Amino acid sequence: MLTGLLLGIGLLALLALVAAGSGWVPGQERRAARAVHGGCLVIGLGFAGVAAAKLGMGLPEVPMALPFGPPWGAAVVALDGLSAWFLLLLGLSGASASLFALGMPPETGRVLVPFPLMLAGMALTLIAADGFTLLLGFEVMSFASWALIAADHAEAENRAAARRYLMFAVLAGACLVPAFGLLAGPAGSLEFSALRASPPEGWRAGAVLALGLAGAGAKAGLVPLHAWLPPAYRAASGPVSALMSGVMYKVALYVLARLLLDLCGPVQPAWWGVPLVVAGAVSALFGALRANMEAEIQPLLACSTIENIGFITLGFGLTLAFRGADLGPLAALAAGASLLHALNHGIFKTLLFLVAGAVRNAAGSQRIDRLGGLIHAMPVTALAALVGIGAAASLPPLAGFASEWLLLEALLAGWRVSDIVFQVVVAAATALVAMAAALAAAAMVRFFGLVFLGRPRSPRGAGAREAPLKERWALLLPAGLVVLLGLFPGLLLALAAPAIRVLAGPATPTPATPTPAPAGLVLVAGEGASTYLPLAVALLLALVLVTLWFLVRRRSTGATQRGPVWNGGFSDPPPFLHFGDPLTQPGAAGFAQPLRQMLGSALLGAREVVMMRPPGDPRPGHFAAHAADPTPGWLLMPLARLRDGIAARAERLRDLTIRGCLSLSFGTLVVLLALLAWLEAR
Amino acid sequence: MPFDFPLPSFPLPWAVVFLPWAGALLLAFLPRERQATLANIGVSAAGFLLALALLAHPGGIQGWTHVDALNTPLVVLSFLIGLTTAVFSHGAVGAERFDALRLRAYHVAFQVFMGAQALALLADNMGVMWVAIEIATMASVLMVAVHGTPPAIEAAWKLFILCGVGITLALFGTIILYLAAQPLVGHGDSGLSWTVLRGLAEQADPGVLNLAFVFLLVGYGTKAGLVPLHSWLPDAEAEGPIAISAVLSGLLLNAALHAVLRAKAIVGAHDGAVAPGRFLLAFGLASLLLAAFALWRRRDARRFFAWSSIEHMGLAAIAFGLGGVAGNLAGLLHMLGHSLCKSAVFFGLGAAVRLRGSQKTADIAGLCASHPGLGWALAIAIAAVAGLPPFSLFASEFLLLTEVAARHAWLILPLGIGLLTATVAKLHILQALCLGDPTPDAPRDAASGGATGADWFTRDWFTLGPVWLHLALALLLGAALPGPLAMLLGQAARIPG
Amino acid sequence: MLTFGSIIVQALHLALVLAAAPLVVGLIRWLKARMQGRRGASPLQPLRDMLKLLRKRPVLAENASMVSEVAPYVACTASLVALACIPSFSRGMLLAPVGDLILLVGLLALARMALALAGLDVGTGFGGLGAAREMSFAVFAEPALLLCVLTFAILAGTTNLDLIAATFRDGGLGLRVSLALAAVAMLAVAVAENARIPVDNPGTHLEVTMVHEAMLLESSGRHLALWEFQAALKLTLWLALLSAIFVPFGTAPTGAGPLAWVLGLAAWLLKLGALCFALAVFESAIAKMRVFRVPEFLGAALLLALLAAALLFVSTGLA
Amino acid sequence: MTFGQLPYDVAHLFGGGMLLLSFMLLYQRRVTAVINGLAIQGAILACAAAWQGGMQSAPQLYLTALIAFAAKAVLIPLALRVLIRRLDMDRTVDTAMGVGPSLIAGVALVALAILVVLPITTGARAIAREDLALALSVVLLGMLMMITRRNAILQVAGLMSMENGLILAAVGVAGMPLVVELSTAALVMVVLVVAGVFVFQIRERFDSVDVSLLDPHRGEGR
Repeated sequence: MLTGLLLGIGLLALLALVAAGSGWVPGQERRAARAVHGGCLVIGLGFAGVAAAKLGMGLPEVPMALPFGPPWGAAVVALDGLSAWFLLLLGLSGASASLFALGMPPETGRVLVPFPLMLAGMALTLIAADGFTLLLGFEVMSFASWALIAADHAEAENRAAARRYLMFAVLAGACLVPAFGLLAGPAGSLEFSALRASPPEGWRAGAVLALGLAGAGAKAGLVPLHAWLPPAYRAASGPVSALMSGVMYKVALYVLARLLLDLCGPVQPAWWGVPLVVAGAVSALFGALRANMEAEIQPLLACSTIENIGFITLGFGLTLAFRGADLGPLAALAAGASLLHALNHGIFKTLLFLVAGAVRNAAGSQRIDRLGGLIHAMPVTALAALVGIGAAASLPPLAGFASEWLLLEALLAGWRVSDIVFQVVVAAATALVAMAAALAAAAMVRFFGLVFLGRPRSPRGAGAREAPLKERWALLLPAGLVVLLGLFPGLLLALAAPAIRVLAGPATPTPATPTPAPAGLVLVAGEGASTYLPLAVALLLALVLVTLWFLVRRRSTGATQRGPVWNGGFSDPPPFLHFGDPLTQPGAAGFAQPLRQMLGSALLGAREVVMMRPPGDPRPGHFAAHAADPTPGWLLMPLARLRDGIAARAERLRDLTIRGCLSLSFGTLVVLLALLAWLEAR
Repeated sequence: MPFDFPLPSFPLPWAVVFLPWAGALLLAFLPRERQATLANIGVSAAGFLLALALLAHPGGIQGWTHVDALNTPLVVLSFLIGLTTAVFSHGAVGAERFDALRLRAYHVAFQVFMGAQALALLADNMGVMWVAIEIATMASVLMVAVHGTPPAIEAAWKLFILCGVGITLALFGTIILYLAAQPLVGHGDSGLSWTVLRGLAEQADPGVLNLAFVFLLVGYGTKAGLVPLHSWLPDAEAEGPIAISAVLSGLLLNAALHAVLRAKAIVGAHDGAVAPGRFLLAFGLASLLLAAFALWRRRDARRFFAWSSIEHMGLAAIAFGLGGVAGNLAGLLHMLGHSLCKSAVFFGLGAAVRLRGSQKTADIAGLCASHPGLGWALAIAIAAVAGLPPFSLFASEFLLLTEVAARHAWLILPLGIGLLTATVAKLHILQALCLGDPTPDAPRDAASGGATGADWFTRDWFTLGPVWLHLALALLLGAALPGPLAMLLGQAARIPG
Repeated sequence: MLTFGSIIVQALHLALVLAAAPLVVGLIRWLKARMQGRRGASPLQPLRDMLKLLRKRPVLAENASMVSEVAPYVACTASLVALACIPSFSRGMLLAPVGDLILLVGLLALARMALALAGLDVGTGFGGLGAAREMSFAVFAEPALLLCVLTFAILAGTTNLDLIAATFRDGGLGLRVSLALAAVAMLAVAVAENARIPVDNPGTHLEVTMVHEAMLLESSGRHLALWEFQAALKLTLWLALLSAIFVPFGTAPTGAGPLAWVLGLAAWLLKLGALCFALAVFESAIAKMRVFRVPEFLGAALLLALLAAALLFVSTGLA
Repeated sequence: MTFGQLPYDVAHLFGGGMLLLSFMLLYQRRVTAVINGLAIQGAILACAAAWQGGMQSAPQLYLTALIAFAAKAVLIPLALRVLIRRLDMDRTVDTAMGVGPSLIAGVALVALAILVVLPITTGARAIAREDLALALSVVLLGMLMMITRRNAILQVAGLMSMENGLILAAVGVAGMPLVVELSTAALVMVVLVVAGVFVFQIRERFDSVDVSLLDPHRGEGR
């Protein structure tokens, strides 16, 4: 099985080579694109199949040493429950994205080469069983995705985004590598089995926590290390951003979970959960709020990703805390919530980014203020989008709700950790999570309502056509998955049981333990008292809906009639305005206005500038809304200034005459001699 | 070793040294450019083959030389880079506009340098090693100054004076080293033999050893470009033919650091002496931090990568300063990887500088758009130098960081800051050089002998071939080293202690 | 679980709330009118309105999509399902295991999103404005509600409504400050969710008060009837929820007989009537606030709910 | 090997003489005087080497002495004189550090050299230790001279003085192998430096006041 996975990774690398080779032969782009994306599709499905087989059949986990690796030892790979769970997500999301890309006009080599490499890097990270292989895959993934972001590098904005992106990726590496070093200790072996055998203690453990959180957080986009994330999405194409958002952050979170929950051993204290809970809650709030301010659809979705990453991190934090407080079932509940949400979010965010890609391809823009009314031109895409936003807004009975239900149940049980600080933190986190969920719903309404509903806002947008057949299939595949995942979360949790055991400890029941009869159809929390029956809810909703429709239509038989918009009695727009009066439609900034005033000005430094002309002045007035993320201001800019200051000072050393350089050498020699004399005199 | 060398008494190390020198003699009499460059390739290839034979050498002392696991890979790599540099230079030398005399001087100096480099690595006798490094220095001065322009002479003069002083100090250290051994071995050559000294160090006077180490460190450290002894390096690598930059940063620095390492091994063998690792650690950290910040102020692409050499030497010094098998392995791997990747960058950069007619960063933008083959090759090479996977610098930096974290956790902070600052600076330059809107190519006049657009394309592979070869080797080194070679490196890591 | 009694109770409950919903709206209107010195329309008037609207031919805007036609059904369904899970006169209904407070929040969100999307469908200024405000208010209402749920979950150990009601009825919790605080918070949320004064004014269609009604400007005929019905369902839902949690007295326990049901029914009607009266008094007594004061109003509720949970940590010695 | 008191004293005397000359070099204000001093130092070095050759009965040291005398006492000083005439250099020394401070620094360096060498009593022979201290002092003073003078010729002189100290140490250590080879190699370098000054006419590259001349040569402004 591992051999198969490795073969898949090798094939992906080969595909990248093929794509690179096709760059030399002009006119082969179409075939190369088909080969690459087709290959990725097949391999992605293969990954998902292997992972599902591993999870479902409980195949044994045998680490395998590879015949190659770093010069100091062999690379080791293994597939345990946690790896398999994330591999499942990788396979499903990768297959969807590849399928979508097959339908798109062929990409250039700049995209074709790194695309399979990114998949390979992620797969390698997931199946790695030693520190080096893990980080090798991790950084390959980062570098490949940088190439994808930088593919369209003619625009300075994209270049800046790519640079910042890579910077944070490097930061992540620079934090994670010492974390593994600290974990290994003087013994030096980086194999996971060896690391597990000697969990860190004291300040080492604290340092591992800090470094791991910073490292994985920088890659996963946890606040305040998220500054790179939204701009990176402005550049990437639909399938690429789907893959990045759907899977890449999950891989970062996988590293977080692997490092802190698995490799650090089960004996860490309960307070370890606090930093994760705080970071998760704050990220959720910030991400969701920013999603309401963004003016373009892909950054909007990216911000929503920050929010969901926050949820998952929060779940991991709760797992740590519950485990530290010896509350095994609750730890399993929180771990299950996180894992399920990771999968759910991976799928529905893939779907939404593919929708965004389809919209971009069809309407030629991703600015909300140039789109609108697409539901008429693109009904299938709109339907898929509706499913996606429903899941993203965590509406029952779709996928997002099940995992959020578990997460909230875990949060509501947080008071069982008998520490008043933790209790208050969890209570506050509950409020923040609820707020973030509501904000996400608002953002999703904004996304769907402004892009698909209403009237077109630009001629290009009005000329949009439905996505081609393959793209539509690629949208319907994850959309169907979202529905299925929402209906059968219990089955999924049963499937995730091996992964939950990795996180929550070996002897914990899963939250889907079938206490009431139909196994796997019920989510259970809080010692069996709280239940969520998604299938029952769905059936109930369907039943009521059909009945209601039937009753109402029997009573009211009249066919609907079409008429001009009433619009509160406002007069019709003049005929030269083909799309109606654009000012009477809510715009991207306008829809965000209440939230901007309520929360944005406090948290994001949002402000509005309204410039009204004095009476009689025929020139148009102006309105502009700004929302700036404060973190670059108080995190990146001071650091950059500090760096430049030090660099300027260091420059003085360079600007020396030969005599000055000689003096340096001489001074060094004299200092060393004096040091020697002092050392020996002691 | 897979098989015994057929003639154990055959002085293979000396053959490796003298072949390039004989080649230098030959090249001194070849006036025509094409002949000379081809002959240069031939000599380098022969040298490389001989060096490969070292892999099959049983090892051990042979007169003033010795072959062990530590110097064998360095020698082989040196000759490999020598060969690729010769290949690159075949495509590039036309653009340097040499007259006949300079062409000969250039080739002679190159081969003399190669021989001296080999001798510096293979020498067992510390005195011989010193002589070899001195010869290499003088050859490199000639190579840097070969253009005779004021900046070149300025740089060469700086190199000469600073390294001259450094080398003088190193000789003083060598003499003191003998002073330590003299009471134990009596008269004779063996008093300067590294192997003997290493064995006897435990009984020697620690005070003398300390003194010797300080002088050797400052002396050879100057050549290795460790801060604050580095001042000659950026200018020397930024002037002269660009092939020389590849050689200087790829080979000369390694030889010098190797010498420091040998000195450290001797002193470290004595428990009563000062811990030499601490000194290396301090120098390494200073190099890393200063270079990391200095990188942000560079506007000249070659100087940028020269500073990056300082940074990488600093990293290797930190690794060797940590010591232990893992630390030494990290350092060795870093040296090897840095040589491969940095020379690849200089090859690519050389082509770019030739095309754009300037080595200012601002004049070399957008290579990926104007020359995709070159642009992406250079981009990947820079990424490799920045320590991104899957190339070997990633592996060595990984090992170094984990080692530091495991053994001297407080070092993570300065090391992490330096590494991060430097890497981000390199990513900046990567994007500045390779991405974005291309700047126009320099106009070419037919008389210059420079390549026209089409001409450049035919010579393309003299640039891209070496670049890709180096990258492929760096990839192998980092992620899939064949077993015997990995064993060799493992043995090598045990040598410095 | 699946007993005959539970099915009967469920069916009765469903019929009861379906009937009660329009009446509750009418009753409040009538009470308010009386308090303001008017005679007021009959409490049955909303029901008559709805039936009349149902018969009318709906007019859709030219660029309206399927969303306008489907959304009212979805919203109504979600509200109805939610209401079906809230115990009224008796506990132990068929849907009691489904009746989870978090699910309730989710169903409310579903209805809210359907409403907001319907408001945005035609692309008019009013619809967008209303949708934006509706979604924004929820940003404060939902956390407050969930913190109240946290208080209940701590006290009852579950988020299942039926079990919470049982615990509060039988558990002998007595009067608790936390519960009082949570009650206030929940009342505030209820006011906001139902677009009542002071958050919104259900009685007018003026632009200045536009939140809920603004989204319905383009709907007509059966769609409007459904929206009106949905609003009524939601109001009833909140009143039922408040009475089920905070005044669970008189409710028939699980598996009780018809006599207990009758008692429970009487008690429930009484509670509902009292709540309607209280709401009418409240709405008559105060003025509508500015839109951007609403976050402060709901923020206060949020803080109260947080305080309730924190007090609970301290007072019950859970720490 | 047995050394009497006298041979030790003589060897010590030579070393002391070289140190004294180093101080004199540091003290001189005129270029020609510096070159003269350098020539004398070279001559003393040759004597020391010859004396050690006799003492250690090592004939190769005579060769060293011969080379040192020919090159350092005669040829290089002559060449430097020619150079000064050719380049028409300022005859007074342009010091970067006053003579007084540089003398004080020199004394401090000698003290440092002694301090560093002091702990080496154990095991090492006294003669070697004394010689080492003297040689170290000469080397350090030579380097001090390099950094306190702005004139290229004088810096070359400093380098030579350093190298003299080096050879002093080399000949002082009994039985040093490769003495001839090493000293010759070091000499070659010095000769090449002098040749460099000749060929490239490097007049004041070390520390020119003329910034406009230097800046373009450094390749990269600030």
